[in-house]
Amino acid sequence: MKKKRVEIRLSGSGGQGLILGGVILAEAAAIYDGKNATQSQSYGPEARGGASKSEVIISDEEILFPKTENIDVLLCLTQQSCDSYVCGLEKDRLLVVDSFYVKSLPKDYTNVISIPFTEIARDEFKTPMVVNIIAIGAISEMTGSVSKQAMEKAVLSRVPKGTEELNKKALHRGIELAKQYKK
Amino acid sequence: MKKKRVEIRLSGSGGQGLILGGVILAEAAAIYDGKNATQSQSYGPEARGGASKSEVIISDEEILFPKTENIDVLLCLTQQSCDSYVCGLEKDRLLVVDSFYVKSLPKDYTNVISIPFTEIARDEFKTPMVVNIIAIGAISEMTGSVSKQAMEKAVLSRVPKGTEELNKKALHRGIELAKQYKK
Amino acid sequence: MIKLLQGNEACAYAALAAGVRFFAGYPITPSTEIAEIMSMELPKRGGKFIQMEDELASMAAIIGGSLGGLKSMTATSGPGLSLMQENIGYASITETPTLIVNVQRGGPSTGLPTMPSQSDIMAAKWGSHGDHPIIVTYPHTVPEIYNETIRSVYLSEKYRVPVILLLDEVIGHMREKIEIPDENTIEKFDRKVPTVPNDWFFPFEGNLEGVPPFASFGEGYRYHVTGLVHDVDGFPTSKHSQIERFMNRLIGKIDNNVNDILKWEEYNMEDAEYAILAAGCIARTARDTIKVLREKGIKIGLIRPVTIWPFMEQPLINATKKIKKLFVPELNLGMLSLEANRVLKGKLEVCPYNKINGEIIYPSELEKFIEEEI
Amino acid sequence: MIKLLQGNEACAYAALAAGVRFFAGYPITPSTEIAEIMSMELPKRGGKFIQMEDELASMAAIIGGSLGGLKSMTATSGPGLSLMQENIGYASITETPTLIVNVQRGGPSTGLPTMPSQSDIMAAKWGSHGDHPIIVTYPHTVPEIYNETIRSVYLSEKYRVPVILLLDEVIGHMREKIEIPDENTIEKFDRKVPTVPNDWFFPFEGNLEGVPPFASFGEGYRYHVTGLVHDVDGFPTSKHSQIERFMNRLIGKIDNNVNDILKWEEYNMEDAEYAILAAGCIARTARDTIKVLREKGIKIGLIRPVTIWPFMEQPLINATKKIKKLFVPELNLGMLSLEANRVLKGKLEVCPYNKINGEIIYPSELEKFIEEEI
Amino acid sequence: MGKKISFYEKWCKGCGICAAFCPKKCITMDENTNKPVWNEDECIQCGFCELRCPDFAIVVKKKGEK
Amino acid sequence: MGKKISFYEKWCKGCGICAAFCPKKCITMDENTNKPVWNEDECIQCGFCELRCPDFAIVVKKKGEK
Amino acid sequence: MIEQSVVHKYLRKNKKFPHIWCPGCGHGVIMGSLLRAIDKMGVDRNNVAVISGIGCSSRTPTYLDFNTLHTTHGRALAFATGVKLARPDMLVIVVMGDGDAVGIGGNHFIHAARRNMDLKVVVYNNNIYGMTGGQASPTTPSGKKATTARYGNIERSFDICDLARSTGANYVARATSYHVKQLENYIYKSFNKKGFTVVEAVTHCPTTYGRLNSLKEPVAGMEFQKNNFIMKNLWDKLSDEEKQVKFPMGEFVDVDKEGFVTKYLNLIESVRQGD
Amino acid sequence: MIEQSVVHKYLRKNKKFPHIWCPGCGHGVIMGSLLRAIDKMGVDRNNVAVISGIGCSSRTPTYLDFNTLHTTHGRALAFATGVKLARPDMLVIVVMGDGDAVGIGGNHFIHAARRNMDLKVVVYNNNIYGMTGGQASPTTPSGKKATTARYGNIERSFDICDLARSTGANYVARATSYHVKQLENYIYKSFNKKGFTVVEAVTHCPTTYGRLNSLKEPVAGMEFQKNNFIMKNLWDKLSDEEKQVKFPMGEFVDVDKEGFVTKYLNLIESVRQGD
Ligand SMILES: Cc1ncc(C[n+]2csc(CCOP(=O)(O)OP(=O)(O)O)c2C)c(N)n1
Ligand SMILES: Cc1ncc(C[n+]2csc(CCOP(=O)(O)OP(=O)(O)O)c2C)c(N)n1
Ligand code: SF4
Ligand code: SF4
Ligand code: SF4
Ligand code: SF4
Repeated sequence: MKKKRVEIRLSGSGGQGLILGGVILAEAAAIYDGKNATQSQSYGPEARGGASKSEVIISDEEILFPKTENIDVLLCLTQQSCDSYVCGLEKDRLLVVDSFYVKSLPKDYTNVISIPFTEIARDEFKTPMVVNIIAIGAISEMTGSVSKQAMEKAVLSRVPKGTEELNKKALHRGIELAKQYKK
Repeated sequence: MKKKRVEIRLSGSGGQGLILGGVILAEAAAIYDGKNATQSQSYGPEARGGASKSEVIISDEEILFPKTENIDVLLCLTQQSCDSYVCGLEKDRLLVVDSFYVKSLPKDYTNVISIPFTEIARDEFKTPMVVNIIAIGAISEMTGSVSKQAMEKAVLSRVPKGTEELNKKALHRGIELAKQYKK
Repeated sequence: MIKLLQGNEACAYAALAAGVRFFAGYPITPSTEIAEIMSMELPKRGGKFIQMEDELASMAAIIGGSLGGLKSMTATSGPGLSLMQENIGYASITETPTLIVNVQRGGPSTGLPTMPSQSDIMAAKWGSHGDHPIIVTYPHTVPEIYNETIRSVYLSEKYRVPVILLLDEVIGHMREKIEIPDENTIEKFDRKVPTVPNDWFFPFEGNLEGVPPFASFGEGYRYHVTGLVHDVDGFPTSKHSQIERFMNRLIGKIDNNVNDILKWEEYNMEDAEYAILAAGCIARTARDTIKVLREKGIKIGLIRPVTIWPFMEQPLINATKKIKKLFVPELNLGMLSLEANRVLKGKLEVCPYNKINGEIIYPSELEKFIEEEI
Repeated sequence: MIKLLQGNEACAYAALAAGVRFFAGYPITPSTEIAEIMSMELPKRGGKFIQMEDELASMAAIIGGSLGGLKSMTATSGPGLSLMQENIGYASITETPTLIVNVQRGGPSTGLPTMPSQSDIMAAKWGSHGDHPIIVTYPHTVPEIYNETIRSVYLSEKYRVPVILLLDEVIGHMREKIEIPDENTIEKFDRKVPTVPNDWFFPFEGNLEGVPPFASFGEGYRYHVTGLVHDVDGFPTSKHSQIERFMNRLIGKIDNNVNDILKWEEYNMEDAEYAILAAGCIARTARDTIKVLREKGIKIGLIRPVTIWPFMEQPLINATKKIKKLFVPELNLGMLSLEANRVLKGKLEVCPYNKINGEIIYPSELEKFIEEEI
Repeated sequence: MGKKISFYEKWCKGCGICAAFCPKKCITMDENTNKPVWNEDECIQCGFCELRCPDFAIVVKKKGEK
Repeated sequence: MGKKISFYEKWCKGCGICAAFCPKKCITMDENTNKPVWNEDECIQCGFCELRCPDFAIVVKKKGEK
Repeated sequence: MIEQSVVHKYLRKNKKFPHIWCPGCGHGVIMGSLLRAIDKMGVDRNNVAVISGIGCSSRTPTYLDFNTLHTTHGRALAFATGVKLARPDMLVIVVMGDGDAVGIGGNHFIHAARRNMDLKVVVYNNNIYGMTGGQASPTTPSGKKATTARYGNIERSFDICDLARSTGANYVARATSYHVKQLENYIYKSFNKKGFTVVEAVTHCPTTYGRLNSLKEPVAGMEFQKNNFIMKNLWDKLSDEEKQVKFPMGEFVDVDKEGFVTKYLNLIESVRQGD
Repeated sequence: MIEQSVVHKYLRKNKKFPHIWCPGCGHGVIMGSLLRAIDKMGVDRNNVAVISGIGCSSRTPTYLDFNTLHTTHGRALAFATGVKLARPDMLVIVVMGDGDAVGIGGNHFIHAARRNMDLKVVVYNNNIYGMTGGQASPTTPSGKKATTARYGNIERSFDICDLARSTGANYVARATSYHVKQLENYIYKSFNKKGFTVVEAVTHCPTTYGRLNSLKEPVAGMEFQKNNFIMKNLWDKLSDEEKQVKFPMGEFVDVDKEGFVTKYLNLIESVRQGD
């Protein structure tokens, strides 16, 4: 997947850290890889407690139109977010879901990868806190839009002090997962 | 003085009842003589306690431009009002002043009548309250723009109950004064 | 009955005759007489008057009163109008009939509280944030104030829209002769009420004219009213299609009924080569000026908007087809002239004459201006 | 330093870099981040932050702060803007430099609090009652928000006028790459202060540009500030000649310096046969659209106002001399298009494209619209 | 649900308030679903879980009702 | 004016407050001019007329001052 | 069969649920108490209006099957004044957040109290601006954190009940979302009175106030109420130090001064009789 | 030679006199007391700001040779808050009418008190809207007449001092234009305190309130004050009936809670020291 403009939508529930995930992805691309990137998210009372989304656009060129128009990858960490946000995704584009929370997959999508992010976080890292980092690790690798080094720097600059190693590991675990699940 | 449009400015201090005086003049013309008439007055903090004015336009035709443009008669019951409002009067137009309060007459005016309204009110009527009625009686007669009958009806419909006779007398005294002082 | 009334008095008595039974307001020169009269007269008719703590609250209260079923109004002047803007937008989006009388004085800010000005024309249309429907009317004589007050109440009820009645300080405070019609001869109009039971009722579904029937609170229709964009059922929506449908109806209500809403007058336009576009007190100046100019052989006429918003686009185009130049005298820095320029698209020259020194325009100066420009 | 910042963040940091040391505000979506950052950052720089009880008070407080000598700002959104209008007029008439950031959301009223809209363009200019001077700027990217915030503070101080910085929700809430200049490289500008002793000082006498020098409170010039129309000495006047002189200078300050105040950009206009007029986030849509259309061989360019009020009259006329049609896409029911029509006086056709469903305009739809209209 | 409690699962947001303040501690939150589960035998039908549920997801039958 | 009182006649609006509340009743209002007149002999220079004059038209010399 | 409670009778169930409030937000608890109090009144629901401003709490009317009005931020009482004057027989209930009621809306609050306007106010006090994400409100305690008071709030806070009392309300009471039966009872009592009445319903916002002040779990917010709110008569007996950390609840005012509506209706009577 | 009083030193004499107030209006009396209190302070007049809203009383700054600011109706305290925060060392005096202060401006009043904002407030309370010609104000007593209350005011009135006290002012006192020495003294005392202070200066408006309520002569208004305002300690001892017709004056609050400005300056200190 090598494109000038890559559009990524990360979705899940309020507490899963996907806004930070999006920011890290975008910072990796924009600050550390020297590309252009934007990040935006859903706001408003309707988002409260329910499904939330974070969108990242990465491009070699100047990013003008500021919203996603042709999403390349959609990540869904919960069933509700999958139901709410899948509509923006063309049927042949990449849909990545959490295998634990998303049981009923939307119909007709031809390019779906189901990965046990939640279970890996719980079982291997003993904390649900890293699920976002694992997920963006996987996404960054799948889209090939950001370098590993940039991702690492971005993660380290953003996560709370004392959790650097843990998150670095989580990032690499995500990258690995991407390779493993790549079709 | 027989004109289609007659413009009258009544001026004095706040408490002298000249707004009511103007209203009576205008009502006499508009309601009882079947002409057209407008009345307006000065508003605002600058008027507070100081000079106040009330303007009446009487016309056989529809009154469009709502302000005085060529004043025919100016009445001044105080020196301050005379100083403030004489500027709107052409030098050859009629200036009527109270002989008690207005001692220093503006220069170059060729048509000035000085009448002891205040003294007459005090001496003959034992109340300063009727000074406005005496004055408009005189003015109505001088301009010839309103009929005596109309003035009488208008006065009676506006003055407080119990003072009808007094005010009627005052009106007639004013009309008489006009004849007496006419040049 | 023939009377000599101030413009503000005529407005108050006309509102009463039109059936206004609720007034909430806050005093401000030069509109205060309206509140004062309403405070005296409303209780006599079983209506309610309340002096609120400020203009924000006054506008809010009359929306509440209107939803409660009473024809409702307030009166204010520039600074108060600015304070009402948020809730005027609320009346627009909730489609609550309300009459706001704005007796103009010199702005900006406290400005010239006792002097005439026409500088709220734009604020009346654009003052509240966001696209919103509004009707603005602008009479020029005391008798017309009477009639336009009644028509404004009527338009507001018919289209469920706030109506701003603009007055000029000069006329608000001037006594003029007026023949007051017998209250019984004044056309009665009542809100269109729903004819379906509660369960079937969509409170914000337009009729043919785009206007929903109006159920007052307490009459068995328990619906929801909100300043959020809402769907036909009254509940907030974030669906783009519903938002679009709603906004189109909201604005369309006015746009699609301009013919019914617009009112204007033409004087001496039959053979005119030149025309004046003027409203309110300046239209009076203009008519006196026209008399003089015509005597001098200049064929000039007057176009006078009575409904000032929506603007008389098509009528102005039609009326000026044969006109060489349009003069636009105003007591502001150019508001009607901007509209004229926009609408006429360069088809004829628009000559603004703006006066902002706190005085109204004299016929003599307008005459001079026009003669020089011709 | 390269960063990824939200538009709102860029605005706050730019204000700090421009020397803003006083912020008074009231939270409202989608502007709140600006207040939140200022509350954190101002004390670090010895500046003052206060959350006021409402937007009326916020606007009032920053005028006070500015008179006290601090560069001052507030941030709000539609409903708050409506509430500030009275005091915005006060800042205009007292010539008090103030920056009002208005992050637009869908109106009218509470409207669509979290959705993009450009429907406050008119309210920004005309919202406050009475004729009043105002400057409105409208950036379209995060880096430009940074620069325009600084320029807005500068304009406001230079011309002693309130400046409204309009933002789009989309950009206010979007993170984008920005290279933040070293604070030391940012041009320092300070108020022009009087150079005469107190006795000789006429606080409201303009310099060559029509702007009076500014003495902050407490610096020895004990003058009077009022929202009434006043003479050069600062005291209220009701003399027509003084009123006229004052109003002419007040408005002239802006009118006579448009060349300094105006800013706009043209893209691909060199050979263009068609043009798009668009501001803010929609200018971004337009540029993407232009790319595609140009690939298809359609010669089309973009004219983008950065200073939106005063409107770029002459530049628009110049830029469109060879243009066949002007497309005006906006997230409102037509505001820039009204201006374009007015200014261009029928010289070319103006095609508005208005979207009011809470979504921004997609390049694909704009492309389709333009292709159909050509 | 059982005889004493009606539970609108769809409305429940899993806040845990019902469980925390049940005087008989007869409500537990299911780890997987994050929804309350009642031990109805212990329940004295005091009604507090209904009154304090912010989401109107609980109806406690009145004592004696079936 | 005399030794005890300075009076700015131009600022006086003739309200009569000075006269009404003078503890020594040594001020009277002139019928014709409607302005106060002092009987300075009676005046004890208490200063109240100055303090209560709404128009700053009176200055009472301090006792002992000349 | 799934049972319904009295509360469910009044909900716009099919359209609007689950509501938008966050998991564990106390606003739902207050709304329940409010509905039970209305139910006890036994009034025709066509004759009940529920009016709010803007905020999370102000979403209440959306969910309720009465005449409902969601107005502008801070102005609910002014709108309600109009409704009440137009419909003097209607039970007009006004629900507001703390920011809505005594922040931006403070002037309407004190004037409605002064006029003794016949409105039944329930203030959902979560000590913060919830809807906009946690800025300080006029009831945020000194020292507590908010997104516009990251260094700790340096302002003092209003005591809503005291403000209502000192400006003239006929009935003033406070309870919490934990003390749900008292809350219902006070609301019910206020509905039975004429004139201006205020019930302050102390509640918790786990999402904003909680997150910033170590009360992130909904349960923690209610625990706090349970442990720190005590009945007024007991609170009065506390030492001054204890009074700093505990909060009184109960009924603070219960008088029967004539309200504006009664007086106005009398005025109409007397004017019409021509005296 | 014509003598000058201390008051004349501070007047913009050549430009602005005689002032616009009506003959006998009490506003001038209060302005005199205010100036004597400022004079006693012995401060540099460049370091004094006098700020007002809109109304007859609010014309005060026009006449005074300080930094003067005549703002919008009701908002003086909000403007003054900005000035004070920009110039913490300045003596910032705010003069307002009753309508300005607690009518349209009520919210700013209670919030400035709550924040204990370091502003020195003098309210010229003439119980009416003077400037606009005599409409009822929130301090017009029940039963009294106004041009919007021709049948007698049915609303209750605010006690400005009590409102200031209950919302947190550091100093609160009341005197009248008759009791001119006390007035000056209270104003002076308030200037020496930090935090929010309020002096209610009861005055009379012969032109509007007086005309409508049989106190048309200026002297009558002052007579009323003389006969009906008595010191608080004496008033407290009156019977309930007497309390209905007499009014207390004196000092109601005199405490020293830390004000907003001090707290904010401390905050800056501590943030800059990085703790
Ligand atoms: C005029 C205006 N200013 C600001 C806002 C933004 N706003 C919406 S809700 C709110 C505060 C809500 O706080 P509160 O009233 O305490 O209710 P809560 O959300 O905490 O229940 C604010 C500031 C607005 N809608 N309108
Ligand atoms: C927003 C706004 N509303 C109304 C007015 C009109 N207005 C000017 S002064 C005033 C009331 C003045 O009364 P008060 O504050 O008691 O002072 P006083 O004139 O009695 O000294 C009013 C209502 C205004 N200037 N601005
Ligand atoms: S209190 Fe209600 S919402 Fe919370 S867990 Fe229990 S049933 Fe669910
Ligand atoms: S009704 Fe009472 S005892 Fe039974 S589960 Fe609910 S809270 Fe527990
Ligand atoms: S933000 Fe707070 S007040 Fe708003 S719904 Fe969530 S928990 Fe409740
Ligand atoms: S109207 Fe009243 S308050 Fe105003 S100046 Fe005259 S007497 Fe004083």
